[in-house]
Amino acid sequence: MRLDTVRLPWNSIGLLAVLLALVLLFSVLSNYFFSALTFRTLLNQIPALTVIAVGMTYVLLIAGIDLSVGSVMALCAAVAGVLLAQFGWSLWLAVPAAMLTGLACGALNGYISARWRISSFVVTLGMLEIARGGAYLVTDSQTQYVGNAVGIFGATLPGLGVSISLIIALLVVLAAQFVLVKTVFGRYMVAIGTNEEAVRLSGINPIRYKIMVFVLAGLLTGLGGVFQLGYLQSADPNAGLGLELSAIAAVVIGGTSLSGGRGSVINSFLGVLIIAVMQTGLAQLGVSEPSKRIITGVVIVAAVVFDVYREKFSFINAGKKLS
Amino acid sequence: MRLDTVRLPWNSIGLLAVLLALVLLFSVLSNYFFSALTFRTLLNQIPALTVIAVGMTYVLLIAGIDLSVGSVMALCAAVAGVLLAQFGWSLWLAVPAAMLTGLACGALNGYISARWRISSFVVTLGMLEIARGGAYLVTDSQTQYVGNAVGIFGATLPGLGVSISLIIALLVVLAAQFVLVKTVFGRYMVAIGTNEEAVRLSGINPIRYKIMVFVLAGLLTGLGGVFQLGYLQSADPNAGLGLELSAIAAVVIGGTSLSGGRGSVINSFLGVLIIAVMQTGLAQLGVSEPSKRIITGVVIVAAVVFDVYREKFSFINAGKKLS
Amino acid sequence: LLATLVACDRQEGEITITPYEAPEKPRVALITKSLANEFFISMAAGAEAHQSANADRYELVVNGIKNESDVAQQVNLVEQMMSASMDIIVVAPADSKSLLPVVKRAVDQGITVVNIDNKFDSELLSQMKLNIPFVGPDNREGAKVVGEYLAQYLQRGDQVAIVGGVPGAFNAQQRQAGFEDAMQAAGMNVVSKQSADWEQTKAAVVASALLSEHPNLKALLCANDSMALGAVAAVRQAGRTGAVQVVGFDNISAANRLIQDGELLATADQHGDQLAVFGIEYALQIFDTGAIPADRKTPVDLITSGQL
Amino acid sequence: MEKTNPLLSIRGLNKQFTVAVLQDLDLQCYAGEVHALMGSNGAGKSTLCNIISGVLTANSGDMEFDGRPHAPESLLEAEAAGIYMVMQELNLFPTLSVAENLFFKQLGVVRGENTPQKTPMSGLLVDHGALREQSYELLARVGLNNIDPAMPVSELGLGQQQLLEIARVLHYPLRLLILDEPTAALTDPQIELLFEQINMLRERGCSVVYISHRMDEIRRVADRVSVLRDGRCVATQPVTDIDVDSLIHLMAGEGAATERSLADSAKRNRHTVMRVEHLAREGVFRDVSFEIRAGEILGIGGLIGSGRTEVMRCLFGADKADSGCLRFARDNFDQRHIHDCPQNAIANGVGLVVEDRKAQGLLLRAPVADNIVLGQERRISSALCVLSSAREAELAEPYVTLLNIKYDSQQQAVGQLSGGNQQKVLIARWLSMELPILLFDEPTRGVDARTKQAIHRVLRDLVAAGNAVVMVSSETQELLTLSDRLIVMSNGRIAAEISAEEATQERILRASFRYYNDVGTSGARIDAT
Ligand SMILES: Nc1ncnc2c1ncn2[C@@H]1O[C@H](COP(=O)(O)OP(=O)(O)OP(=O)(O)O)[C@@H](O)[C@H]1O
Ligand SMILES: Nc1ncnc2c1ncn2[C@@H]1O[C@H](COP(=O)(O)OP(=O)(O)OP(=O)(O)O)[C@@H](O)[C@H]1O
Ligand SMILES: [Mg+2]
Ligand SMILES: [Mg+2]
Repeated sequence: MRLDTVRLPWNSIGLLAVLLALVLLFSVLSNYFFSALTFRTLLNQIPALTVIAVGMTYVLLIAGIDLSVGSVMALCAAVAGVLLAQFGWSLWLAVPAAMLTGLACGALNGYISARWRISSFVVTLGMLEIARGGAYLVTDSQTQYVGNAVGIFGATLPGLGVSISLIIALLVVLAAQFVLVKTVFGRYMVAIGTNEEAVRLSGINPIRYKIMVFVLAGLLTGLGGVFQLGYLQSADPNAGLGLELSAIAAVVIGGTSLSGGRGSVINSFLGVLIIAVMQTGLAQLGVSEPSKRIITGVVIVAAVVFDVYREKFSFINAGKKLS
Repeated sequence: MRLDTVRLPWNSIGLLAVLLALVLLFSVLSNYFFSALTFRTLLNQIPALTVIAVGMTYVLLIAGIDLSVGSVMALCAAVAGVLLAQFGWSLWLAVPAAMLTGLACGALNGYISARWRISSFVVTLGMLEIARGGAYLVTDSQTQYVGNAVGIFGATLPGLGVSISLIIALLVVLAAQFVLVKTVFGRYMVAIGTNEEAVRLSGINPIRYKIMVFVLAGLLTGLGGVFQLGYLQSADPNAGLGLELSAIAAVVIGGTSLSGGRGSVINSFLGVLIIAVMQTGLAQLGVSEPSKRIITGVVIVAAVVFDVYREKFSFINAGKKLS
Repeated sequence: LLATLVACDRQEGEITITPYEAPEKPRVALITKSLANEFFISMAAGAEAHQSANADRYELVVNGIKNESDVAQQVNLVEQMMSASMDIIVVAPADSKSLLPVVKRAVDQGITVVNIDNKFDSELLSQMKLNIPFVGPDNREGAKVVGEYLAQYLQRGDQVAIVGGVPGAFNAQQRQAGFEDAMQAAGMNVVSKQSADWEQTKAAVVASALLSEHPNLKALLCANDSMALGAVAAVRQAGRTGAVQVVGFDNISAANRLIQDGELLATADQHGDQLAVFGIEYALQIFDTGAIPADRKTPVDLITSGQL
Repeated sequence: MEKTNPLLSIRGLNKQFTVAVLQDLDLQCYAGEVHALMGSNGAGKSTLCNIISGVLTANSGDMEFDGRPHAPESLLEAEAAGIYMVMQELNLFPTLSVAENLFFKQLGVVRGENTPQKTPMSGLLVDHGALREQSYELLARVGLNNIDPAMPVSELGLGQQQLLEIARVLHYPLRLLILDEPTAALTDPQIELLFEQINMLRERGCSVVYISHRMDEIRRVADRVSVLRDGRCVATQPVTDIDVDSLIHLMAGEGAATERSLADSAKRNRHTVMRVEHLAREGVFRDVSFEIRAGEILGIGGLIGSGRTEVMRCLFGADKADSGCLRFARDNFDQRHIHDCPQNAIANGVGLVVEDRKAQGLLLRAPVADNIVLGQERRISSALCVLSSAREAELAEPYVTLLNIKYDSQQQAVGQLSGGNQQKVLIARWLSMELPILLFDEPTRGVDARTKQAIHRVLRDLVAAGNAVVMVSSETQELLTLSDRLIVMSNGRIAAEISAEEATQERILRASFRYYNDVGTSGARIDAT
């Protein structure tokens, strides 16, 4: 199945190159990095960030932004955590509840920003504060320990050694990429991102789709919260501080344009991998905190510069013609 | 002097209304809020945020964004702090050094984003990490206590009871607004934010001006760092976490468009005041942390909604025709 | 992607031998909280000093998390240290509950784990049938000591306020509780308890507000020194230096200076450097003998202008 | 056709923006007729069409379509009745493929033969294969056979995008088709194609409302023409019994001369001021050499995508040429110049009025004056770079009056002006720079007859004053009337240089096709004309 229908400067070679380069580098520098074990642990850490990055990709595609993912994730995890730990709900009630919470936050973000035409930056900035407050409220600022109740998400599959969460996350990535390039909804997102007015003029109501995108993003954030809960077996109301920046970083490294209309879910996933590999590698090397920060910063910029320059020609062109 | 060159939804009445509403509210709710003391302390807290918001306004005007302000401010304060506390430099050498540091960071942000055409979001996201790392390096991750060496910035003027920093900050605001609406540079910033290609094709080099804007922003961030140092008499390498969001929030509340080409420094200042009043008010009421977060979030959104709807007509128009 | 995994499995044969053949020296991983925090810096420094002094006995890798509350990242660190097949993990958990599951996994994998600085939730430990020795101070006790010292400078019924750390953070709650114990015991009137997220600037804002809201406030108790610095600045701005006492916690160098200048009344020192060293010594002991020693409380010293 | 009851009839239509734009306007359009709308810029043509097709709603007045009252709230409503419009501005999605743009409204509906019509997902899934297949036929109808439906629209030239816009509506069950200046971006062969399509529609009894500023087209394709002036319909007549002069009178109100060949006989000495030598840009044009002379208008003709715009951009330094160079008289041609940015070009006295005013020319949110002085702020500011409103006015006013630019208020954003007035603002900017060499890329695109004459006169005055003017135009008539010398580009190369005397429509077209290997199909079409 050919996933890219339109030749655009976001085919994945450049990113894969960067990723491999990093893996090689760390394999050379640390004798313990290049092992199945390392990759498994690495992969089991990313499900939450992955699904959230998927949602973020959609949001950026319609030229929006979502700063609230971090605290919304914390809130959703908190809700599930409290329901499990204190009200003794079963997993199959608590998880939907958490995802509904995410959905609600997303719906609010979408409704206010799309319907009232308020910049999503502001709306989600507000939600960032509100959801954090909510997380404190529901948990009464106490970390909620749920233990094995959510174990199944963290549980690793025999043979593969990767968690169920990861499998789900990967399925989400594929599904999302499919939706993006092969469904009407996906194409509308791209259209809205580049020329919302024209969409309106073709008798399609962009507002409805924009709200749907934010709802979807909220839902995925909720799912991320559940994964987080499964991974940590406890819900910390302070979780996900600054997650919005990591998520956006991953997506933008993946070549999705912040001005909308251009992006790919697969590449966002590669972006997530790049960030995860870097974190793990630096940790295994025991690099000092300052150097960690500096290296991280440099890699983020370098990755994008590299990607852009590999595509320079078509990039500039696009720039010229689309402006 | 005609400050608005174009009728746009950012004249200041709406913001003033919101500000007054908040002041009234808190004055009613707390018996000590409406006092000279409160306002003085409040005003002495904002110089850093104010000058940084000014820089941010310029950056948003040219359709850029600067996420690095928080850590760059920390870095600049740290540099000054170390030079004063450990190398015993005089204030008049340490302060320029700090501001040069800010300038350098800004120059790097501007050069890479403008010259290499990398989204400033990515570049400054990288700088956010790098500068933080730098701050840890120079301070060896230790809060630097400088004591009265920088007292003069914090020192309050007899009679007025407001600090020198505040006076400087206010002058910066006025100067910046003047530059924006009355000078060639300001005109170019708006033009670049509106249609960079058109600017280029009328024989102006937008890149030069974009770099200048980031340099200016960096310089102001450095100044903010100095103010911070003067106020706290110590430099914490962890200072300014999440400052970028508060700064952007203030500017956006002030009605500056995130897509560039529209904005006002004065209103950004009003945005800063709104945020400061809210923080102080809530703290004085001793509101619980969760409620604080929630109220803050609601007010951010509400302020913008209110401002937009006061101007609904001209807003929609702008939206419809100019999109 | 699964392909890569399978590939790894195939390679597993040749590649992952290295970690599994036991290295001659035990490899120790020290996992702290934010290595941007002076307290944990000195902890790491102490550990490294000790290692270089005993280079023949063990290897050391130190890792910290980005910000105090990033539990997830700390869990990642533990896992990464497991996959880097460490023999010993000495951890200062960012949360007393959230880290237990992964720690259990580490223990099951045969890694020796020692808990420092911030004690794991004891009932959870027993529930998990884990026996992990704890080396560290009692934050609550330390805060209590500071509070009691402050009380000597106040009259019964004086108004005091507490500036707390990130809500939900274990040591934040412990220290706040300690302060409250002391203040109640001395019959002080705690007019407000607010969080300032461990941050200097936020503390300054909160403190200023408290000062103008409570004109006859007598003292500010801050859950760490960064916030104490902010509070001191606020007091200075309000021109109430001397009239309002400020106490902190951690004894970072800057706070030390303030105590000398008399702007800060007292703080507490938990000897971070020794903390890690004790932890490592303990761990090596267990690693060699297999015997699990009892918990060990490290001293929390009151720091006042007196001692300096 | 029998003129019984009209398909569309409009009575007493009123539309108010900041000012009254349409004032009790009456109009009848019969089934199977091509009804031309003419009127100067800002007369209200686009507004009228927007109301008929449901983009805007009138303040008062009533419309009847096919006997039933017609007051569409939205485009969809109008389209349900069979009314479709191709707008004056492009409404494409740059990052979507050509095929997706063509079938944007039926993305989910278009299915291939093999794919089952009724699946639970039908209407939700996009069948890219089917889209692709069905695109070819539509593209062929507007002569875009050679482009790949999977290519993103952003890579098409402006003209090609315009054709795409037209192709989009052709496959609907049309009853009334509104074309708002469809030919503005088209060259003659494409226009021929368009007319074929229009005639086919007419045969099918579908009527067409056709907005254009070009008399010759109207004559050839329209049955009747209505003239709008200041929002009123001042006349409706069969094209056969109306002549250019009276049309212009109707549009203008007061008298205005018709346009006769302006190529001035007085041959003053035309010395070369600039020489283009072997200029080339990878994949767009190559080995382009010619001379630009003071005191003459050099016209450049060719088909869409022949590379004219790209050449202009390189002369001006908007893009950098890969090889070749420019030489100037000022240093008697011994320096090799290469413009790698517009500043250099301007320093060498070369200016460019761009082809795409909205995307590359104007600050749509800024008022007229700001747009005119853009690039010369230094001239209107004091030593400290402080702007002076007085000096700004001083610099802008003369050109506002010269081109009589129509706007409602000092502060009105240029984005709210009518297409033609926007073009004038852009030209005013470059006139005010007073450069010896001016390049115009489609200077009269979307400009009404009177304004067109005004602009032509401006170009004439420029050369009369000893400046050099280069004009890219896709309108052969314009090239013929205006140029002193003609260059024709074909497929990125110069195909011919023709003097004003021996220039004919025929020769220009032949030259335009010289370097296209697929002359076969389209070539035949040309011989037909
Ligand atoms: N949204 C709007 N707000 C304010 N004025 C408008 C708006 N749209 C159009 N106008 C004004 O209405 C008048 C008619 O515009 P319209 O586009 O219909 O003219 P036109 O006949 O199409 O001109 P052209 O031939 O240049 O396209 C112009 O003066 C224009 O300034
Ligand atoms: N940014 C771009 N990307 C890809 N192809 C382009 C781009 N710009 C122009 N072209 C192609 O280069 C060729 C020359 O385009 P150009 O616009 O110069 O033609 P033109 O003669 O000016 O015709 P037009 O009337 O469309 O301006 C065309 O085939 C066009 O499609
Ligand atoms: Mg029009
Ligand atoms: Mg062209």
